[in-house]
Amino acid sequence: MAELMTLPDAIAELVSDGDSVALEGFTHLIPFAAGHEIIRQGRQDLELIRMTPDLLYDQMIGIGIARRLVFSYGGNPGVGGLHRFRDAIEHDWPRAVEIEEHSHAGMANRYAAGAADLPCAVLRGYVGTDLMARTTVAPITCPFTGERLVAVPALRPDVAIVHAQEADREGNVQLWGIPGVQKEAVLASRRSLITVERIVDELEPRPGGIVIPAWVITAVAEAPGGSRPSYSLGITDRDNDFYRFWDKMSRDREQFTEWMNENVLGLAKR
Amino acid sequence: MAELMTLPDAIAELVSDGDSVALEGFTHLIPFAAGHEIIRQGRQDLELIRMTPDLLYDQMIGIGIARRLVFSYGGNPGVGGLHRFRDAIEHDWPRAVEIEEHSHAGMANRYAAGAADLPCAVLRGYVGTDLMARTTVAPITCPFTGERLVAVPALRPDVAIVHAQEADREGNVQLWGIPGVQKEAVLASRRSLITVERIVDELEPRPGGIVIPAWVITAVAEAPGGSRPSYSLGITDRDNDFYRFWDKMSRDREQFTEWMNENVLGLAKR
Amino acid sequence: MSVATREVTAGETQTIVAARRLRDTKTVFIGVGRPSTAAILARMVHNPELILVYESGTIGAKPFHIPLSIGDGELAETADSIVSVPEMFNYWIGAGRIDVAFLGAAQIDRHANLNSTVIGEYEHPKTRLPGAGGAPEIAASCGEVIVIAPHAKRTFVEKLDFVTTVGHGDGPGARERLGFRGRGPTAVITDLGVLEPEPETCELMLTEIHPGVDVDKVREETGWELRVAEHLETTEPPNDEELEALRDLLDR
Amino acid sequence: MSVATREVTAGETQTIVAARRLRDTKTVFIGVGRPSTAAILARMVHNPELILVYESGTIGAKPFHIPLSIGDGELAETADSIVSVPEMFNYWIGAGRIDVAFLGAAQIDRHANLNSTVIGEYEHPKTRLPGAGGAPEIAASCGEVIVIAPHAKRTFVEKLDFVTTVGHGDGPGARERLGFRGRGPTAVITDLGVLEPEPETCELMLTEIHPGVDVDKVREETGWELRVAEHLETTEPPNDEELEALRDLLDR
Repeated sequence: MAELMTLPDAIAELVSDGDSVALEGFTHLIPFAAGHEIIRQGRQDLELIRMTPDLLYDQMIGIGIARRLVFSYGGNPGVGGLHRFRDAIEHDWPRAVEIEEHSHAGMANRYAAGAADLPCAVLRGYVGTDLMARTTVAPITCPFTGERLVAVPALRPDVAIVHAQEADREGNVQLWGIPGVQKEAVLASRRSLITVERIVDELEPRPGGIVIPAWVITAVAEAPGGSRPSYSLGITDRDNDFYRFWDKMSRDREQFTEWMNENVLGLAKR
Repeated sequence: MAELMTLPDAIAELVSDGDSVALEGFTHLIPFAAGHEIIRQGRQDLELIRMTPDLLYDQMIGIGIARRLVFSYGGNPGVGGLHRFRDAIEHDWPRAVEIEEHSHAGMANRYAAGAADLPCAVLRGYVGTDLMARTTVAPITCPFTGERLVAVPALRPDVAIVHAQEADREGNVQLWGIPGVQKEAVLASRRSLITVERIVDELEPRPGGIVIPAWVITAVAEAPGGSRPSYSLGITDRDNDFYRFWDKMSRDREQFTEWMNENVLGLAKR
Repeated sequence: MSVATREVTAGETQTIVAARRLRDTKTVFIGVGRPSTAAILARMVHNPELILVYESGTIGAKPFHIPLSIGDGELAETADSIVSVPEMFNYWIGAGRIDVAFLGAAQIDRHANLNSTVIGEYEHPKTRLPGAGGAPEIAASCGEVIVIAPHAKRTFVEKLDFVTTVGHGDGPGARERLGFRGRGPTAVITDLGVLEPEPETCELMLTEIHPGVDVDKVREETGWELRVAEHLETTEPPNDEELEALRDLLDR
Repeated sequence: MSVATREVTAGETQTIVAARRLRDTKTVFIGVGRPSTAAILARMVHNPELILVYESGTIGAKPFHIPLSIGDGELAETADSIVSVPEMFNYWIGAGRIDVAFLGAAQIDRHANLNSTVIGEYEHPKTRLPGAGGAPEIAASCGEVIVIAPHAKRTFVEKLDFVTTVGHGDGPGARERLGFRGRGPTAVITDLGVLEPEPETCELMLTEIHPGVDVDKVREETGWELRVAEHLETTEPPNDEELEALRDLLDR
């Protein structure tokens, strides 16, 4: 059963150096607060898995705690590129990061296979692209039609971390709005942490509500506003200005480092 | 876009002799009214596809319009067997019916593959059973781990027919409660008919509500009470007494025929 | 009606013994009939935290009445979460998230393999049964399987007419060879007693006998040379709390 | 502000030309940026029934504002249906249910293949771009693809540094050989004109030029020997209704 913990305790208990960690949330419900806590606790050499790295992984990569990145779209949605992600891949700053990239269809099916505890998933994809030679996919033939398909290996992260709107005191979680791959990520992972905007006495069923039962979750932590500058539908709004600000500010290594020191690590301005 | 039609017009237009037809609904929302209309219009030689044939297919088989049956559990849930289904398989009455049977996991994945328009789906299943030699499955090996898995062929019925609580005037459909494989069945089929308890001006989003957009549906027909003796959560209740009654009444061929004549075909009592 | 006034039936004992098995279980997968009654009883008496999972996709259902079908409205109305059938079999059953599965069958062999497909030849069956349903993958993937069946010679057979569901296959190592994750059948609970696989051979052995039942009667109703445990236990009789709860449940 | 008072920009023409392409389209799949603006404009002016599908899982979204991300709250709040990302790619995109997909790219070649992965070598890129996202499967499965890109020599290249997304591959028959269901790119809409694949060769050919643009300018900004249609059309200028709607949309 899910244990209700403070966010620092949950990160301390669930995330270790070297772990493969999937912080998911497809534009919506991105677990920024949990990612920042991982940074503050100084975790190192993480394998970061996420379809859309977004600003959160740009920060984690820029601060140097990522050893490897598994992803399908490394952009700042609607704004442009991710400068820390680029700097790491283009110039190994602050450290070299190994990458494994897929298409969205491939990543989504990798999570689904993980959630079903199957070793792989089968889809139509990748063929004809240069991606095929640069990532882990394999041809597989339909035994009935002979059609050539592509298999992708299941994702089984050590830890999945997602954010949701609410949980009850037993640790049952409800999220609504764009569900992304959060349920698959939680079910595919060995351990899971779900941060929530609020803890309520009882989950009131809602349109579009997806309930993840407490017994498949390792830990639940209250983190109001924990998805900012992303959003939690019905509770907080996406801070689009921050996404634009990040594009300008994060181009410069020093500015970035200073911003992280002040705003995430809580160190005084030099 | 879905066309709003009367149930007779919809059946006349969508279902032809010899078609493969999937009337789905997992205990909940079984489209009895549509099945009865198919019987009344005298369709013949149908391939009937359904995870749980239930009373509806017992009636369609007993009346002699099924050439072939694809299923995974041919029982009267909680009551016992299906006597017309048994009589057809055991004694070819009223006609011989070819069968292809699977496990629930296999059938569910066959629909999912059909909905994704993939030729097959991969799962762990069937191995070690006598079913494997009696149905269409094939071994397939994970190219990453070497694990031996099983592939099942996609289901692509000519027509899917399901029942839902409501539709709007554009033909967008909303159902809630146990969703079964209805969405997969509709998306896997070449044509689709959704019967609904009521047509409303606007679909009001509900907890557990699944909306199937009008543009993937061929026809929508109003059929209040159209799932009886199954049920439509929140609108009608499951008639458990009828399921018990059917177990007694349907054992006898003559009683069955008389009941169908009176209650489905609307013929006078002899 | 007071408990004392009514004899305990063999069926009541069977249901209560099954319910007791769920004392420390987190999640149980159940079909309809006696298994469902036993699981609901367990929530009432032995394990209020027990999570009921039905193949209709209702997770954490809390029925007040015994459902007739696995998809009755009350299961949907009281569930913590409702998922589609493909999700149920892929993300929940196939992934091995369920601790205990209750299964029934028309035929059981000495290695607790099950037949729910046909009596007689497949092509020309004497009796056509409902078929596999979810059983093959449930028995392969759930943590353990508890079989609940009436104890009769035609049910406990030397050889199955059809292997619908693999229990312990042909004996030790069979499940591993087939790549199954779960431990398979750990008990067969009947109206006469309890059979459990003997560890070395995986052959079902009578380990518990219900009060007032004679061992010869059990042997007689078993289609193979039944082995009996050295220290055969007698089932602890249903207590008043269990009986009252069960009868109240059945009267609802 | 009255339309007359402001010059029509090349970008406005590009967006409006893209929107016009959706006049008879049932469903369009869109990423963010200009494609999203064009699709919303099409719903306002050319095709109020147009169904917008975003890869975030929002089907039938009706945004009043131009979303910054493909997952803005307004898309979820106005959608007919919201599905998970696995369902979006398996049941909706992969199954070929979408008629038209708008895609962008950092590089395009003469056969409308696209690069959004790297400029330079993959191992040591000069510029690391975001990557594939949904593009490869979207381009393979949707009914047709319309590429929207700024017309510049560094974008319209002789050879892609990386093939992220297949348009017409190496020419006629390539898509069939790869088993793709969709027709692939039918147009590339730039700020200078419109390029369409010449049927025999699948090579992009300039078929339409925007008002006031010189053909030599287009040749200059294209990294290969650009072919020009025998009967080169001049784009019908944006009309007042289109301009007012677009500017109103951008001002929201």
